Amino acid sequence: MKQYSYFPGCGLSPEGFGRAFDWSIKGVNKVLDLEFKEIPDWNCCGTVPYDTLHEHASFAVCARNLALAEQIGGDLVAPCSSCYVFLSRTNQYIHEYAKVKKEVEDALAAGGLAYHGKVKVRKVLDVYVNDVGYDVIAAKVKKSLEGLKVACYYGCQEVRPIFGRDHPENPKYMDKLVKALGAEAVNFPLKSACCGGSLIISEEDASLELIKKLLDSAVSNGAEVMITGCPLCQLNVDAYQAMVNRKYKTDYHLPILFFTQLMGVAFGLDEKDLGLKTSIVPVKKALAKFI
Amino acid sequence: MSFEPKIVGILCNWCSYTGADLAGTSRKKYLPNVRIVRVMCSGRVEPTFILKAFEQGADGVLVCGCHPGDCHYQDGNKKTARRMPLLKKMLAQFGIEDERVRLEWISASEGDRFAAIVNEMTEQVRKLGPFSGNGGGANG
Amino acid sequence: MAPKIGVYICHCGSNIAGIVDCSKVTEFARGLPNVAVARDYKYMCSDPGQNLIKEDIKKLGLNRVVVASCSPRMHEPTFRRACQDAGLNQYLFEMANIREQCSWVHVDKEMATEKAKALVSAAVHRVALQEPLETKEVAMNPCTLVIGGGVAGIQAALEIADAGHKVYLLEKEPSIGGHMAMFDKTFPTLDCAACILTPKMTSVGQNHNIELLAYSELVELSGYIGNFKAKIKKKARYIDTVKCTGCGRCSELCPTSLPNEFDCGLGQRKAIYIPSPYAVPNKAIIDAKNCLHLKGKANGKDVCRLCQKGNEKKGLVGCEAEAIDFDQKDEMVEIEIGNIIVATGFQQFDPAKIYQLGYGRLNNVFTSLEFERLTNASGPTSGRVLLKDGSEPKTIAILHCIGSRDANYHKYCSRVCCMYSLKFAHLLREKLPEAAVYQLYIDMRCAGSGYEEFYERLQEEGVNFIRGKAGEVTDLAESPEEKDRLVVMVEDTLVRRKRRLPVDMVILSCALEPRPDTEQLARILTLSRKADGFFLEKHPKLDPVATTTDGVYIVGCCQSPKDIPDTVAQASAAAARVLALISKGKVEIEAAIANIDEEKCSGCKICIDLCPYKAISFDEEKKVSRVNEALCKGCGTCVAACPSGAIKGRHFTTEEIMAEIEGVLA
Amino acid sequence: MPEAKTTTFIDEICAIPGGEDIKVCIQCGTCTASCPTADRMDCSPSHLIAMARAGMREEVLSANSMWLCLSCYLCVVRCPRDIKITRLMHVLESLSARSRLSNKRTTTPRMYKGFNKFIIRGGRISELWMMVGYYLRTNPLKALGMLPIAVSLFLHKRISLKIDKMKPEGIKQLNAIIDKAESSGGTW
Repeated sequence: MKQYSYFPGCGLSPEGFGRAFDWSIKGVNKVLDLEFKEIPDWNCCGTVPYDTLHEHASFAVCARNLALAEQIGGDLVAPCSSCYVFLSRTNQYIHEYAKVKKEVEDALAAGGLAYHGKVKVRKVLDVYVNDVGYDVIAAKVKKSLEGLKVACYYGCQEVRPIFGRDHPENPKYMDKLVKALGAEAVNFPLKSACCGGSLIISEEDASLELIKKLLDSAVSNGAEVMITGCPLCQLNVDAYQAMVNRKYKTDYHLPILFFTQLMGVAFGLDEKDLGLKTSIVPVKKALAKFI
Repeated sequence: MSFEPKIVGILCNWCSYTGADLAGTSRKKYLPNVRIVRVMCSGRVEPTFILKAFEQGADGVLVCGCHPGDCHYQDGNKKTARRMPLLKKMLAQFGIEDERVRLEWISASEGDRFAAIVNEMTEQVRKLGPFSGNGGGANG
Repeated sequence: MAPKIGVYICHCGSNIAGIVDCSKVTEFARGLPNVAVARDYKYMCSDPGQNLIKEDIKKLGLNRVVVASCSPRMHEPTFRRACQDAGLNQYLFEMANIREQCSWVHVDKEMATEKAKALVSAAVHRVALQEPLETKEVAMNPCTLVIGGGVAGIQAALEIADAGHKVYLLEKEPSIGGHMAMFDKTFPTLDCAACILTPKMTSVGQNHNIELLAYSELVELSGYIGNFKAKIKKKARYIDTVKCTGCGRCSELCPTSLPNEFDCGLGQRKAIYIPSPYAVPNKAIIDAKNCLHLKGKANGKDVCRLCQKGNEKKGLVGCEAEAIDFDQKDEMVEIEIGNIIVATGFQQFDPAKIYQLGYGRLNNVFTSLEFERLTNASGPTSGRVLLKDGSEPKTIAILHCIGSRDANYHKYCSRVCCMYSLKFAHLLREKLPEAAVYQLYIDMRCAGSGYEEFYERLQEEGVNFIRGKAGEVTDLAESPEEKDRLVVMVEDTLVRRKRRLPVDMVILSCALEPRPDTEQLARILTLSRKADGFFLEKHPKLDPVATTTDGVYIVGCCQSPKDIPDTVAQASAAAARVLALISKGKVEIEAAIANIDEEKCSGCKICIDLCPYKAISFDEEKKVSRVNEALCKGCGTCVAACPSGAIKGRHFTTEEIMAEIEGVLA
Repeated sequence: MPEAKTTTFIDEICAIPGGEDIKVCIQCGTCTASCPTADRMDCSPSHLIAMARAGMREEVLSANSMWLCLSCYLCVVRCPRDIKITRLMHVLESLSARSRLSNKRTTTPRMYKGFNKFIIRGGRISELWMMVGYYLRTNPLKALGMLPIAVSLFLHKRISLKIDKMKPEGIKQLNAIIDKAESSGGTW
């Protein structure tokens, strides 16, 4: 069994809005024989707000998690895109800027910790397709999702700014996963466009406009469900869909799932374990054939 | 004042020496600890040159040639590369630390890289301290 | 005779003296062994500077000279000549590089001065042991190889051939002409590319001094300046070029239909075809990958051959010249030449790499080269600018800097894009007066004779200039007027507005980049390349067409992106250099080569396998190795490897190098 | 004396890791052309850079532009000078907040501040309480408008009244780290 350290982040915490992502990851891991060891008493990565208002401490708070992960060993899996970006960015800056390294070391020392820069931060999807592989995943499929039309919504921070894993604007690896599950990935030009992120709160109009564009593009291309690997993307497109309909006089009912939930369905896992009911736009109808 | 290591740089004429010149023409600043000796090809470098350098009080030796495949004489640099491991063994027996001898490929367009390597190696050797030739060496 | 050394420290104005304390170094030099005189002077390379040396040699009877100044790659020849003029063998001269490798790279004056002393001491120690050498002269082979049949290669070949010397013109493709042959007009004069190039192409075909090796590649090179041997592969064209009359009937008969490279795939050709209307040589060629017969032949079947047999049903006879030869094979030829001119040109950047620009994904996004064909009277649309659906565009956007000035692709500016983009705009205004034309640029770079004037002319012609680089091209409409069109996202940085620009056609002004085979060719010719991948010239200012390999020259876009005038100028420059060498008739060969002491040689033959030039042979009678002085290039690999120390690397003897090391540390 | 000002403001920006990129911008506008929210900004990202380099400190730091940055990094992957614009925006946000010039028309700073309180206090975020806090601070009526979403989230077990907190010793350690980091000065 391959082991990783695990940083659920606030979104996937027991009380978090993306907890279904956490549940379905655990379910899928059982099938794929993986173990994610949660970092003990981890803290919030700080994400954009902290980076902007406390840029010194923002590196330090991320480094605390990295230091704790280092003690566990293995790559660190951070499902939330924002956590992923900020944790790996901390690694990068510690490496590139001596002054950042120094400050972070001092700060950690104040908390009785040390980080030696050994932790590689990964995304769940990255681990699944690159460490496990499409063929293995396909082999585990119990109920092929044949005929299901899926829009793969990567979101921005799944592919940016970190390079190497896939094309930063036209990624394909979630599409390939969908194929491995037997379903069809529809053409979705906005696959890596932004959903508004946390600005849904402070810049509602701007964000709603972006969410509408996503829905327009996905539905007009025949998508029956949209999957994503980012809790914030999922929250925005799911929870604010009604608001979009109200504002733009549209009538969208596009279920927004975590890709792990879709995997779980294909692996024949119990829907309760996948938290399908936590979706605000009902998913039952779209997946009726498979559950 | 901190210890200023003396490093002898043996550079091939076509790629590395040209690269070092480029660092100059583009006014790329680097530490003055490396003194360059020019040979036509890194393939000309004899182990005895390196021992001689240490015997004469060098603290490090930097050998540079063209990148593999770019050698002006087809593959002289490969022959150097092949000699290196052997030489390093020998040096170890003389008590010369591995970091004191370095083989690098520098192309004619890599002035910046040459400067960077010089600085890096200088600091490395500075850490090691002066070469005493203890444990033998040519003068031990 | 005991060494009597003169040492000369150059200030190079303030270039050296600004950092290095030259008087201190001179003082130091006076104290060095065997130094008879040491002086410093403002500019040693100047006449008075050189005269200092000459007079001292004569008056003080110096028998060794050291100059501490710039890099030997800069002025070693200058000072060697000075020594020779004063009757001192040039190999008794040594240089200390205290500019490029000292004053220009260090800031601490004290330490720089110390280093300069060390370098001078090294040279003094070394020069004392140096021996006089006689350079041998060998005959210069008057034949020249020109690699690449674009405008650069054509120009160089014609100038040398017209001077009455043999030229082999090597071209990878089935016809010469290169990129220029694909162009419609040329900026800023707007004369038609074909009109000025095709006459040159024809005269290449007719010139008796030029042997055209089309559809051929260089595979191996040996020898040295004046006496190169080149191995060339003539790829099978399945046509007897002697018999073929270029009538083109074979193409009419061929049943296939394939994308035409010459039209960037916008037009069609057959599997047997003549590359272009003005191809030189004007001979057919068979595309083996797509020829039905050759494909069948591969699995033992005899199919098609319509081009050969003709088509009775249609009452058409096949090739009457009987030029078609399905059994033709690649053939190797060896030629001997004295000089080589490399004119391999460039390749266009592939904009499909920039996903957001939609090339290859969205209809009606074209590359600059595709547009050249689209607007060319001999092109697939006979010069009509049409969209994929056959209609005429009403709005066209020309996007600058695609792949150049971009850290993600090429950092350099491709130099010609601004100008050819203006040319495109002019052609569009001319052909589609009703259409709106936009130029999306970062900076207009119009440096050249008549270039800025051309820019102004285009402004007068009513082209819309938007200062901003396109961020994205999309087909996702957000308004009725955008429906079923392309939308270019750009910031008009002069009014600081983000704009969505609805257009019908997008032209991507693509970068010029090194050809993919540049690296391989660099190896065959032992050339260096710059960080950007283009061939490296010997000196960027003073020797831009020569290379570090004597007898090999680089011209045109294989050296860096440039326009046609600059390319032609370089071609002529290289031709002149070659002609000068030919008229001299002789070439000095390196005297600093290996020499074997037969007494010491144990006959182990290690050196023989090591020598990259097969310059060492074995004398079976005496059981010793011997160096062929014409072939040896003095790399010294054998010297370093000889177990019995029998091989001496002249001018780089073990003693000399040891002395230099000793000196540099003294 | 504008000159002096210019240098100091640029230095201020360059002092923060990632800020130094601002020097190499060629004002091509690729960032603006790629930005999903550029239309709503007082001045486009590239304009902001130009103004910063012109030393227009107040104008830059009081603009709403950086507060509209979604951190989608599209500009970063497209920038021909490889400038980390997103980071640059965060740098400007931080300078703006520190110099108390934050734009009044955008409520993002207040949202961010509320968010950060949670990290210090509990080490973790609670979407619900953060939103509640935010709307009460900015626009209580809005809170009512958001009620349906809050409720549906609640009904779907997406948010809870409970706040997920770290263990006390963890929080102590975290705050020790934060205090140390903060103490190392407002600027680098």
